[in-house]
Amino acid sequence: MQPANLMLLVIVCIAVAYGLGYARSRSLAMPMGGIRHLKSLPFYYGARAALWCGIPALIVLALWAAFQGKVIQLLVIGSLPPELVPEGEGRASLLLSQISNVASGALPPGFVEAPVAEAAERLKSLRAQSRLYMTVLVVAVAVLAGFLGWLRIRPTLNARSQVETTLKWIFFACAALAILTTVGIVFSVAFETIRFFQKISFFEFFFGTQWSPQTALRADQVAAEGAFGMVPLFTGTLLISAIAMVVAVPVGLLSAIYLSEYANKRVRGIFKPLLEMLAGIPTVVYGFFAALTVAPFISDFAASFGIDASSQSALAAGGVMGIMIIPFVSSLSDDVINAVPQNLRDGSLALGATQSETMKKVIFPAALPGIMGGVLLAVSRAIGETMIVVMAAGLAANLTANPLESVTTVTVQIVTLLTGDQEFDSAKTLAAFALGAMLFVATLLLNVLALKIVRKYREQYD
Amino acid sequence: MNTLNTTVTSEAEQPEESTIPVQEERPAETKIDEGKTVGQPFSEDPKFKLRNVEVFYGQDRAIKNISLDIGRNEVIAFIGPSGCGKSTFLRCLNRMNDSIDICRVKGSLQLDDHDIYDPKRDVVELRARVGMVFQKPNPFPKSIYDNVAYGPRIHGLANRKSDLDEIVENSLRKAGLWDEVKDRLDATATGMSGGQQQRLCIARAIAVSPEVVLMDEPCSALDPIATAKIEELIAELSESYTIVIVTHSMQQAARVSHRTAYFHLGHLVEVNETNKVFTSPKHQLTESYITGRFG
Amino acid sequence: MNTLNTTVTSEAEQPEESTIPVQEERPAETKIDEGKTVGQPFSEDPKFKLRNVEVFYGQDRAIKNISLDIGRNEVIAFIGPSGCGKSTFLRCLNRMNDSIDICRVKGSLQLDDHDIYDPKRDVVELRARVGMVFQKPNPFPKSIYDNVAYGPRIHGLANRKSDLDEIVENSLRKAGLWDEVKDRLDATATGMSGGQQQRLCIARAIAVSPEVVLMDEPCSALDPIATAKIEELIAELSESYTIVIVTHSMQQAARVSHRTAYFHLGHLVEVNETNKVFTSPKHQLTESYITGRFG
Amino acid sequence: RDTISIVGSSTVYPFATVVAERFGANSDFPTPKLESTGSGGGLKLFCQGVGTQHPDITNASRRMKPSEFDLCQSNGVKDITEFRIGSDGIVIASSKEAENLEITLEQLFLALGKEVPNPKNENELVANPYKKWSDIDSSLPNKPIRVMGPPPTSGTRDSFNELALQGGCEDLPAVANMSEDDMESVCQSIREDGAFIEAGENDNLIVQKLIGDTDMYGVFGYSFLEENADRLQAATLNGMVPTAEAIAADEYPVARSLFFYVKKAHVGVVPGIAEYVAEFTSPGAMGPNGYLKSVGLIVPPRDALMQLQDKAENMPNLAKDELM
Amino acid sequence: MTDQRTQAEIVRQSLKRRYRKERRFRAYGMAAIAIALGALVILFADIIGKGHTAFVKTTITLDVNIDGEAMYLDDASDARQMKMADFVEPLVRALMQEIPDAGPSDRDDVRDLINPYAGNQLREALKNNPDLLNTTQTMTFLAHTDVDVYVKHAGDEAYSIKLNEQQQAWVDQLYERGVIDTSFNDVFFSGGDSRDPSRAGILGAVVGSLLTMVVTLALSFPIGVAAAIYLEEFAPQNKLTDFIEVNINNLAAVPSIIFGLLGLAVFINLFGMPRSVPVVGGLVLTLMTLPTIIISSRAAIKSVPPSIREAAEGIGASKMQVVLHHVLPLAMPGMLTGSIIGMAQALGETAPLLLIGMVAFIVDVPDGFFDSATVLPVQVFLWAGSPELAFIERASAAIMVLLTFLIGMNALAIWLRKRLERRW
Ligand SMILES: Nc1ncnc2c1ncn2[C@@H]1O[C@H](COP(=O)(O)OP(=O)(O)OP(=O)(O)O)[C@@H](O)[C@H]1O
Ligand SMILES: Nc1ncnc2c1ncn2[C@@H]1O[C@H](COP(=O)(O)OP(=O)(O)OP(=O)(O)O)[C@@H](O)[C@H]1O
Ligand SMILES: [Mg+2]
Ligand SMILES: [Mg+2]
Ligand SMILES: O=P([O-])([O-])[O-]
Repeated sequence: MQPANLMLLVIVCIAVAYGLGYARSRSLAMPMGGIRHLKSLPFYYGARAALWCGIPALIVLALWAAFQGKVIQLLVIGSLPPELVPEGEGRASLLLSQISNVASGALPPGFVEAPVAEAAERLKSLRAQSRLYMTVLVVAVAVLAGFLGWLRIRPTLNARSQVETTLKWIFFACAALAILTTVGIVFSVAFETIRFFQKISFFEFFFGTQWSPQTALRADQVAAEGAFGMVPLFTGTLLISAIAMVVAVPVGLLSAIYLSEYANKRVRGIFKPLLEMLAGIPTVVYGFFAALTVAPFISDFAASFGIDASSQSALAAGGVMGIMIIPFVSSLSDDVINAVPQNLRDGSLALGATQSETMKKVIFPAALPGIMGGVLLAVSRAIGETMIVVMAAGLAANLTANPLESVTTVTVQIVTLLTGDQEFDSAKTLAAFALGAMLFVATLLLNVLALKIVRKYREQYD
Repeated sequence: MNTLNTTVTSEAEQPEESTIPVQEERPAETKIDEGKTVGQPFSEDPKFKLRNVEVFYGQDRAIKNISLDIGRNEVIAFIGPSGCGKSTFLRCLNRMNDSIDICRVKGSLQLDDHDIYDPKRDVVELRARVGMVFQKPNPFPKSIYDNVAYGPRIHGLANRKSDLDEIVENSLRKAGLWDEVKDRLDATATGMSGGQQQRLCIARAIAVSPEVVLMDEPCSALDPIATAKIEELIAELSESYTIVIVTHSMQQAARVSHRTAYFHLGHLVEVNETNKVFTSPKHQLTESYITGRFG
Repeated sequence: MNTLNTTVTSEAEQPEESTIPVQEERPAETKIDEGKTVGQPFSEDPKFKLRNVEVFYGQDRAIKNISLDIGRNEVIAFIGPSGCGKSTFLRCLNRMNDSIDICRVKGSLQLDDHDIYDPKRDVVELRARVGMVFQKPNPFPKSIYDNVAYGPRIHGLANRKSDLDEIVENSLRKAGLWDEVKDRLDATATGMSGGQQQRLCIARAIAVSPEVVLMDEPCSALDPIATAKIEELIAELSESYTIVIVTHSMQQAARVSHRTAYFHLGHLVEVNETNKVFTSPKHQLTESYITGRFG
Repeated sequence: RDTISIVGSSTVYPFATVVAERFGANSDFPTPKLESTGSGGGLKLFCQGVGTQHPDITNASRRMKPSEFDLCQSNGVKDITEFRIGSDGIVIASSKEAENLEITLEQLFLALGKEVPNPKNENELVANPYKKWSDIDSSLPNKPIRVMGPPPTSGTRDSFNELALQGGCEDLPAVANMSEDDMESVCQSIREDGAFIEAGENDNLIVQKLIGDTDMYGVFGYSFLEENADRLQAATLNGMVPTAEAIAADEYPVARSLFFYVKKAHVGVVPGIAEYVAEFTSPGAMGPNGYLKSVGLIVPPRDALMQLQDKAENMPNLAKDELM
Repeated sequence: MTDQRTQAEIVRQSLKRRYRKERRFRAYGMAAIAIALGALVILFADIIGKGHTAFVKTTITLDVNIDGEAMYLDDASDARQMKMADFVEPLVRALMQEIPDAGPSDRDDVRDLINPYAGNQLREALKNNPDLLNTTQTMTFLAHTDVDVYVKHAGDEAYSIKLNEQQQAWVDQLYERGVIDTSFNDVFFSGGDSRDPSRAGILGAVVGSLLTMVVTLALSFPIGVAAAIYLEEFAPQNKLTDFIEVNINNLAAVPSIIFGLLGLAVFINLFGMPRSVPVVGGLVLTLMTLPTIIISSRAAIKSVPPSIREAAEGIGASKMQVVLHHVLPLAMPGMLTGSIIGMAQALGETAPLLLIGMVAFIVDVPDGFFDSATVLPVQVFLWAGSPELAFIERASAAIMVLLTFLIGMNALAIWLRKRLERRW
């Protein structure tokens, strides 16, 4: 039976175990005068029996499914004539791939050596056997464990707490998994970064103004010696982010103010989701728009004034990125403005202030820290944005503040560095991880700071 | 106009050993006639002249046909159980209800014989004349000085810095806060104690020289000492301002007001001189309330 | 044991025209001895026997060495100013404080001579015996039927659907709600009025046949009419249940309870028969409180 | 694994994709999967070892280097077959709206070399001082030098270094009496001061960026020029315009051959490799009227094609000597 | 009193100026919204303008004489012969007949009007029904991409027409006669990627996206919700939990490309998983969406009012019962909306997938989680990078499809939130 079908069968077993456990607990309870004399509800006895039945069976199934491939491979290879036994892992994987391709019919059997064809037959029969054994074993385990669980049902048994404890452990396992994988993975990037700094000095990376990471691939190749100064990337990133913020902050803020203070409910109900739609559009679409529509437009427009603008001007990428970020600024500001207690608003209005006076003189100053936090969050977004800049920003690591020139960013370079050569043995590929780590740290700091500000600001009113 | 017969249902079950003394003479009125108010709702020299006021929140009628005069330089207290419409009615007087989308006000409301709800009426100017102090002290997160100067500034009441200084000082003096804060006018207002904050809010309100001050449970967030200070202040202010105060504490109403109005489920049941209301209420509901049989 | 001398700070400022009558004889006690309670804290046939109870929130001692008996089928009211620890103390009685991480309970608390805070004690069973009704009505967002049936279901009190139906009907009847809702048991509970919701919560609590019902300000979110209904209900329930009720309304305490306990800043200052507490309080703090001098 | 995995040159990529797609459409085998990694990157992946996780075929726009051959050998990739699939020229292109370059290889070296002879003393090498093309020769455009080219993983880059730069530098007096190694390192070093911009392994990207930027020149294979002939123009190098004929006849100074390499250990294991190679080398694809011609391949002459087909049948091993 | 009068006067005088300011401020707000929405409209208009033509294909309908001799084929059931046969020839002949003024020397020009893969269609037809050999059939083929571009974009500045004058004249002629025609482009929805724009479709990318999303959803939703429940309801409140909370909040804001780096370093290089496959893509996107789902689930759990918890606890429900009976059902809408939004983000995500090889040229529609695949946004990226304008057209169309999905998902989330939102 296929693991998927077997899974279904196990589920059926679980259901049966539940039913039997439920029934048994009820029948135990009846002579005592009703289920109120049981320690737990019949449901929990059933669930407990189901757990007893299901957990071991599923563990066996998972283990079997995980290891059967390896074991079968060993068996198949072990039974090959000695001259065919491959040396090395790569060869083995090839041979196995060949055998399984023959077995699945992708390669004609006549095309390969006889022992391989035989091995393919063996593979088929082993797989069939494995499936049979697996089915028998899993069902046996399910039935046996389920029976044991069923047998141990007593009115005094606290099935509820057992079931709940198991469930709690399952929840715990999920939480641990979610957190450990993420944390563990962060460490692995840190690891590559450390390797990078074993090759390139800290000082050069942080303060160098030269970025030409494309070092020689082979010993006998002549290429750049490699300059790993991230300053131009960083300034490029900042330039584009700054342009984005110049677009996003006023537009986002003013829209938020308008929507939260002036617009009536209906208008708000229409425009807010529309604005938020800007955040839902994939960045690749913005990149497409920036590269194919906005950038040419800007360079043509500039040319009509006799100004020279690069076709990958920071302005195009930054401007489009700003549009993308508008909803971040606006919804965060909206939240913050709404969090300013109504009584401040009332206080001002009751003195005879107009709405805009109230907004400008009371609410905005009060909300400013929160808005700043929101803007910082948006900045961290802009810094980490990839697709727009990959598609619309340049590749040249120019050190410039002219928005009409082309600059490159940290994220663009990460992508560029990792296309082609992906062996983690050169400063070049490792540099991508170092850049990634810097990006990670920078956005992290911004976020922590922003969250701190926002939270502190909230506390002020709570 | 339909007549609503509300009897106090809990009366039957009232435990016998109630310890609150009961008036000897039983009040005459026992039911609510919509639009009819027991006592003296009208006055000779009214600042506010309110007739047949109704307020709706969407479909709900929160204020049911209330007519009332508020006299010049009078302190009137609104009392009544929670949700009876005291705040709602109060907020009609300077149109603070405008900011609630679903709120509609009907009837005639006049301040000095000018209609408050006239569509052409300028709310900003109205509110400059009818100031308001809220339940929870709500100083702006600015300096003490800026808080008080805020109103005069936006209205352009002072031409020079020295004028402004004077207004601020006068207002703080009137609010009885000057001595406590004169050395730290630049400190932020949110750092003050609750009672000080509330007095600051009063100072802020009177800085624009309003004619009327509305107060919605101004002491409910304060401790007894601060409350006493505010009450004292109200007594002083009553010399130059008309004051309307909502309170949930009958004791407070008794202490500070000239007249008291008792609200019940959107009706204005009884209005009278304060000591009359508390010593010989004319309406049975009023009596039940002030003797603590409900609420 | 340290002695705490608390005098009523607001006394000096108390305005003269207070209208609440004052007792002729002044109470004897004027200070709080920790652990000492004026009046009759103990009873002969106690349902709860509480000795030297202290409750900490982290470092803060919210309940300070309180000893009290709660008699069988007695209605006892807890009164006192806000934050004095009424709710905290109440919630010890069915270990609802367990879910607050920082809360620790010390002392001996016994229900029918069994320790409530015994680590081996099953909280689920305890709470099935000691039901609770909260300040704000909190029905589950389910049908009326399911609300009442929830407790019996999780405790396995009914074997058959018909048993359950019976329990639900009985509970709703006892809560005086049956006639109002019998035709719409499937309607969702959140659509009912506040008073109905609160009665539903009481029905839900008594559906698991508890021996004690704890009520934490059960009427504070209700209008007077609904309040009256609940009070009526409490009177009926007191025949078969022990009831502990926290209330901020002295009038309510006076109406419904047999004994009244007055809390002050975590101390149990005075416990006595209700009419005694209200007519001749033994402690000066109690007197100040019931005459409305603070709180 | 039952799908052929191909990596390597971005120059060959457009041809290989067409072949792969045809192969998938016209045979029962699945369509091979292609990734454009650059010749160097591809060979590196290719030589990483045998086994299903390593690619079966790599494309290259230059010949395998002996060092790469050694890498292959040391990783157990012993038997490799080489296919030379036609010629290609490296072009220096710009948008049609830009000023076209007419340049000699020497001038090109002066524009892009890292160290060039001092304009005042031709025997001394100094860091490249030229900022504008016209600084080198007044006949060149009065524009900043900005050239976008491939990174070192690219075969085009290698060929460009060897053929164009070294071709323009070898005869300079400053390097004339250097050892061969030193000369190589001088002649093949590209300046790193921003005048030369390393784009990734995406020639299309370079094409796109050129179209919008009239100051920029780009280095890539001839087929990309032909594909975009309506929008791009090519620089004249040593007086030669890159045309199919000139490249095929090796008259264009930076003409080179294109290759792909097959890992023989994978033939017969991953289904379809032999058939794919056969399709690639069939006259329908590479013949004088083959479909590869229409996508810009400069196809090999008839006798070379015949040899290729023989090779496809026999798959002879590549020997290191051939690469020397 | 007089003082008050003058005050009132001053106030009244200041009003005009103040109301002007008020109006101006309002106008700024409206302008801001107009700018934001204007950008949205321009973006949409631009993409629709660029892409709507991709939904139309150009076809040639011919009476094909399936002449065995011309095709070197005398038995269509013989697989060997079929392999060698020339299927293009009959098509060229048929088209030559439609163009009387084309002489034998124009053969190549005529052939270039037909899609290079048109022969495959004929082969399939013969394979399915060998009896068609030596009959005449009316068949509809795709036209060559150049013809497609000419028919759709003749006269459009942006497009360059690659047909020569002669061919253009023929196409005009044939178009008038209805031999060349345009119809709904089903190929776009049923094909995989192709180097030939007229044959390129998004099915492969859509299926790839689907497979990736299945992996992401299957992992991130249960794990995220379970983790949120544990953290919110069961985890002891201590420094560690705080740390985890901070961590998760931060991970939600980490740039997506970092997750690509992680995927490359961990799944591919460390665990040796294959490149370009949906499983790895799904895992990477799971890591990316997990924090989002955990955060929104925790927020949803938090928003369940404590009164409900207390109510249940007061009756004697155990912690787990409170969670499963009350908290979870009430929090579910919030969790679902959070998850849908997380999934929508994952669906539109490109950057991390570039690093794990999902940018390969893959023609076949993937049929498993371990089959090489690409996803919709990456397909957009690939096409957008192609110099042929016919691909730009398709990239725009693919964007339209992608946006339809995303707007659908977001609308679903909004609807769910509106529908199931409860107020206490
Ligand atoms: N913004 C609003 N929208 C809808 N109904 C409202 C609103 N504000 C008040 N109400 C309703 O109007 C009625 C009167 O409310 P109001 O706040 O005036 O009562 P109140 O007497 O001030 O009570 P309290 O003593 O609790 O402040 C109540 O039933 C209340 O529910
Ligand atoms: N969860 C908690 N954490 C920390 N301190 C608490 C908590 N709950 C209550 N307290 C503190 O314990 C003290 C007693 O609170 P409690 O809620 O018991 O008072 P109360 O008498 O019920 O007041 P109220 O009439 O306002 O309900 C207060 O000082 C309060 O601040
Ligand atoms: Mg109010
Ligand atoms: Mg309480
Ligand atoms: O063809 P290349 O990508 O190696 O230049």
